[in-house]
Amino acid sequence: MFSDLPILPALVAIPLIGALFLAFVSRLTQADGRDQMERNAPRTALLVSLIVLLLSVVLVIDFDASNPGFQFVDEAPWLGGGIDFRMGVDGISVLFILLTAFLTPLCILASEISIKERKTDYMIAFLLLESLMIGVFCALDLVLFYIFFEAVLIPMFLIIGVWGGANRIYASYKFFLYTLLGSVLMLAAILWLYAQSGVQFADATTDMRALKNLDIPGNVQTWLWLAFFASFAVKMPMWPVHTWLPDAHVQAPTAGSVILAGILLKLGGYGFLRFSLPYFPDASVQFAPLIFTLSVIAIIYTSLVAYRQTDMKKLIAYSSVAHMGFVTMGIFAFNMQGIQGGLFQMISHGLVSGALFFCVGVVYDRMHTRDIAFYGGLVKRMPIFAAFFLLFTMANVGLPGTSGFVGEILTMIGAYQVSPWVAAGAALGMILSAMYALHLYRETIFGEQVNEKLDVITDVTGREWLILGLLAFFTILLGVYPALVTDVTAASVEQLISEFQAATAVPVEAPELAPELAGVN
Amino acid sequence: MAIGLSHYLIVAAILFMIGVFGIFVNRKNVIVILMCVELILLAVNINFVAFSAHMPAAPGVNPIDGQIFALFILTVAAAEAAVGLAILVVYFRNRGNIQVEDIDLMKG
Amino acid sequence: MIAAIAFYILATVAIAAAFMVVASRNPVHSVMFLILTFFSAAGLFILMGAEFLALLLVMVYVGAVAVLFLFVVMMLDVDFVELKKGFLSYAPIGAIIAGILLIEMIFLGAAYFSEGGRPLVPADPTMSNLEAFGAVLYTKYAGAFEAAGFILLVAMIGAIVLTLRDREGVRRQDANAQMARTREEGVELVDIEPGQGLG
Amino acid sequence: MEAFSLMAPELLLAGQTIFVVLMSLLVKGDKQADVMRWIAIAMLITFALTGFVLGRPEGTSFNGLLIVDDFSHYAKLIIGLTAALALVFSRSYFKTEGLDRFEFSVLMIYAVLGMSIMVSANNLLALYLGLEMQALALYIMAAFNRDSLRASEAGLKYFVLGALSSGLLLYGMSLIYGFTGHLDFAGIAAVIEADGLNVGIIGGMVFMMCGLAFKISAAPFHMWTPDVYEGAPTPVTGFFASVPKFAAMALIARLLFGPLEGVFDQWQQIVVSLALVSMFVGAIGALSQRNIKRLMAYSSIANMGYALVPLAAGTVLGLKGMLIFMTIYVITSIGVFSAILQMRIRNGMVEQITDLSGLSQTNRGMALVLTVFFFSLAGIPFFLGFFGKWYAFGPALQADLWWLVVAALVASVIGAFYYLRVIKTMWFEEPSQEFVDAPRSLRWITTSSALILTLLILLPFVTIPAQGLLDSAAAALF
Repeated sequence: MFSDLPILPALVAIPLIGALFLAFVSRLTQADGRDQMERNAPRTALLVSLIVLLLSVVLVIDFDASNPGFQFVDEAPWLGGGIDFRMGVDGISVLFILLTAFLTPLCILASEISIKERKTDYMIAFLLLESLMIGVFCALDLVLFYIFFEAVLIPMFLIIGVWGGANRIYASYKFFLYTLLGSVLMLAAILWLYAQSGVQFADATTDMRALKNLDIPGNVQTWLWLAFFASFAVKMPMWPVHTWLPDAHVQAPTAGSVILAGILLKLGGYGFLRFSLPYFPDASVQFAPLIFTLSVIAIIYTSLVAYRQTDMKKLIAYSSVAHMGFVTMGIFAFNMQGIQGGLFQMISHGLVSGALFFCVGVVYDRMHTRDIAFYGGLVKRMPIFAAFFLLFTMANVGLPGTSGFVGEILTMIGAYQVSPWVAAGAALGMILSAMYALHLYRETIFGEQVNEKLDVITDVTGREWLILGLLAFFTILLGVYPALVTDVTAASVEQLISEFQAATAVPVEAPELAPELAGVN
Repeated sequence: MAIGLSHYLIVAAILFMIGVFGIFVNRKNVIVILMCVELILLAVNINFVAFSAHMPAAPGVNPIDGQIFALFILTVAAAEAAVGLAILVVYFRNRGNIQVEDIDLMKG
Repeated sequence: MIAAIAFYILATVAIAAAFMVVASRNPVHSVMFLILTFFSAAGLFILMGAEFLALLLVMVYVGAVAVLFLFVVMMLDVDFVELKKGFLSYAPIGAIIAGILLIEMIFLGAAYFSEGGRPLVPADPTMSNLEAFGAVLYTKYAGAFEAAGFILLVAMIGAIVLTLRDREGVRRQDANAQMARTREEGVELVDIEPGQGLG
Repeated sequence: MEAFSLMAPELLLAGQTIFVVLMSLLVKGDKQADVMRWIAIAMLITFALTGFVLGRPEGTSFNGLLIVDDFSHYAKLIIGLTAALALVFSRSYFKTEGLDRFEFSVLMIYAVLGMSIMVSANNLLALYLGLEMQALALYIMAAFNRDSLRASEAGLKYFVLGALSSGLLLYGMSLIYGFTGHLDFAGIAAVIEADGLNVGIIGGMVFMMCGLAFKISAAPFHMWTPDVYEGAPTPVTGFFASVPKFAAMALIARLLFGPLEGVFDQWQQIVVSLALVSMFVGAIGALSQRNIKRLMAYSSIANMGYALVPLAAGTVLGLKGMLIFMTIYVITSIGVFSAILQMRIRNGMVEQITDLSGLSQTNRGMALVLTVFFFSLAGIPFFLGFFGKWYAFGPALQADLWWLVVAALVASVIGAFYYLRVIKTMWFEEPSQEFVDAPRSLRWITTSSALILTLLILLPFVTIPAQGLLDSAAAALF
């Protein structure tokens, strides 16, 4: 119905226009109108993000889940030389757009209270961020993808740096430079792909669909895979390049953490699915053991580290690293359950970790500390909050009936088919996650209330109720009816896997290699 | 012991080296640096004239070209000297001396 | 043979003098050695048959550039008392340089007029050096010639911009103003009442 | 008439300078400098567009001394327009500093005339004369504030090292002349192709590259850059950072792809090492800078390193990449310096990075555009600087210089660190003092160059003709 309308460019453009509008209006506003501007900016931003949400709901409804290819494709000339403006979505990307569009209004809603100064600038940065994140998932041109992928750094850098905590400058630098270093290596690989397409095809191109057909020799694949890996692993983040994440999370304002955990971390997993597997299948197979090792280390090690944390946000940040370990593990199992589980885990983690950061934000707004030892016995003062927090903690642990369970169990099934040991390691991680999550919950919610400062703490407000309630609803909905997600992604994932298998099966020519491969399978 | 092209080139090269080293070794006086620049240009002129005088005949080669170039270098060198000395005078007016130590050309 | 000796003398002097330009502690000495270097180089030019350039080098460098240097050295290294006191101290080095110049000129003349002392490969046997210049300088290289003129103009403008100062309150002769004066502004007729005086 | 259309840009400027100098006798008083400046600006714009108005003629002029082709048309377009902008933004500075003299405009035109000769040089003699004409004008411009010790010191330093570099260049030229017998580029190329290489030609090439490396301030010949940038009057620095760099790069390209094409294997090594050293010297040297002009100096050193990367590829695409990179760099430099010129508090100019603190709260517009400039310099997309790097590094990768590209990218991450410091100062720190309002022309230049850096890339009807122009400009040298 809407598929001939330029709905994807509109999704990218609307928040951008909103940001420009705010910037323009605030530029014109005189000093006496500034207060009013500060009051109205969040409402405007909310309105814009709701329009985007509406549009993305239309997109998902109109999306044909049985079609594995790209839909809503828009193409226009841009730079010439094969670098054109191309957008489109398939089953893998469409849900991320919806997730982005869903989380952004919630973040704006939450920030209206917690952000005290320079609200207009904040809203501009947030709308910009939304536009760029949606752009990443829409892009079908490699250059366009890279632009969105890296430009995301700019608003996030400003959000952490301007509105962050005491140590914000260090955190923002670390965030920016880590991810930049990773992505410049990817840029080199993209340049190589572009150059090679000029040799192999009639015309050089950066069309992401066409580049799949590029014939890349094995050793080059290895290098290119590593270059892409450098970028995605940092974004993801995988152990051992995850160290920027706790700093960034702790220093970022609540909504910044939500977006960081909810969407930005997913760019890495999305990149693996979109590029590493289809473009470099041989290298992916070759490196799968490495990924498994890193994933299992991430799951177990960061779970243990999380247990030792005294800062609530840091604890959740480390748990994010562990959960992303499940995602990489699932993706590099190369089978239906693994990849579907990875995708599901990303969506679910977007909701759950986002919700957890909101919860931390709720108490932080009241008490201005995230020290676990400061709290205790909150259940008496904030019963509704305690209930929500319990739900999200359980979802984080992976309790059946919540969305967290589905993703973790699917990835483990996927991994089990490849290597039982890996799955066993991941299962151990699940137990550990129960340990730190329940530790957090017990220390803050239950127990004696020793701190008399907590006497004045109040329960959730209507606004917070709305935010947490919506997130809780979807957490449970996806937990009991996961087909909502898996049906949408199934066709595209199936095609991805069949193409992958076709690509990796053929080149086994040397007979002595066959037994080894058989052993792996 | 006929004197050939290489003899002149060696003289020019030595002058050139003295000029270049003079610029960096000189620690006393900026005006000597300007003189070193003139030495460098003189070395280049000797090169051009020597090549021009010893140019083997070939189609499309006019041996006088090198001397023409040297003529222009002379002209430009004079202009350069004038500008350089003018800047030096301005510097002296502001500073009161022209010690190289105060200028320190190699400071990054 | 004599040409080879002339070459070696000229070359040695040129190099030694160039070295002294850098090495001598007194900038006035440096300028004098610079003159010596240029003069020797001019000698080398003559040995190669580039008479026109040789003469130009002497005229432009020894006549103009070196003197300009000397002028600036004198102007900048101002310690006038010492300058006056030491004025005669430049005499010995001047004399030495003059002596070397004389020796160079003798050998150069001998080489130039001896058999085989003339340029090894003349630029163009049918033309004199000057004619060869003229044949291309105003035809093929006319554009470059004009460009060189502009470079000199830039240098002139630059030197003026940087160093010319309009001093306030200095009385100057203004020929135009003098010529343009009319009788009305130059002469004032005053009726003086008898016994009153002026004013 | 044909011959005249080929000579038109140079004749126009040459005649113009005479005209302005003579006019100065007629127009006196306060208006003098302004009138001359506007005449000069008009003439520079005319100069920039002449080639295009005349339908991009091709051929040689001045008896083969100069060559006119699409490459020279493009270079003159950029040089002329940027120089005109530099004149525009010099106005307010010289007015407030009490230095407003018409000679500045004259010198600027001479510098542009010299650069015009450089970029269309077809003969070593023309190359040398053009280079010297612009260099002399630049020396004087650096010392233009003659009552300032810093400016005259900058001028002196620039002069000495510039003269040294000319000496190196000339020595190289003399060797090339001696071993090929030609001064004109075609003759040199033909001899190299016919007779092959010898040590004299390679030595000459090395000396020439050293001399030219001084002119573009590529490391290790960069020592003059920070001091000269800091000492020279700010609009002059802005001019130095943009136009002469472009002209010298264009000249290098013309030399390397023209007469020295046969020496590719040798000069590639030199270009690669210059690029490598420059990128890292620029990036690391900038880390400790406090003065924004010095920062820009190191930034320009690093950027020259990046610009040399595509040249090392030795392909048409590489040349095009260099042109794109340099064009974007020039736009950014002009923008940054017009922003620096706006940093004025009640009692004078400020140049320290710390003076920018909290700019996002006191002067949002300027903070935004500066953010655009510095992100663009860091090569972060959405800004044009990213595309500069894209087009610059791609061809090098194609030529199997992948390690050079990786090194360049790593250097650009180090570079991002110090650009981020400026952005951090503007956004994350508390406001210090407010700047006084800048003149409209400055704000206009800053804003429009920021808009170009942000928006130009979105518009296919700009990018595609521009690609065509650049393609033909690059192809002209092959």
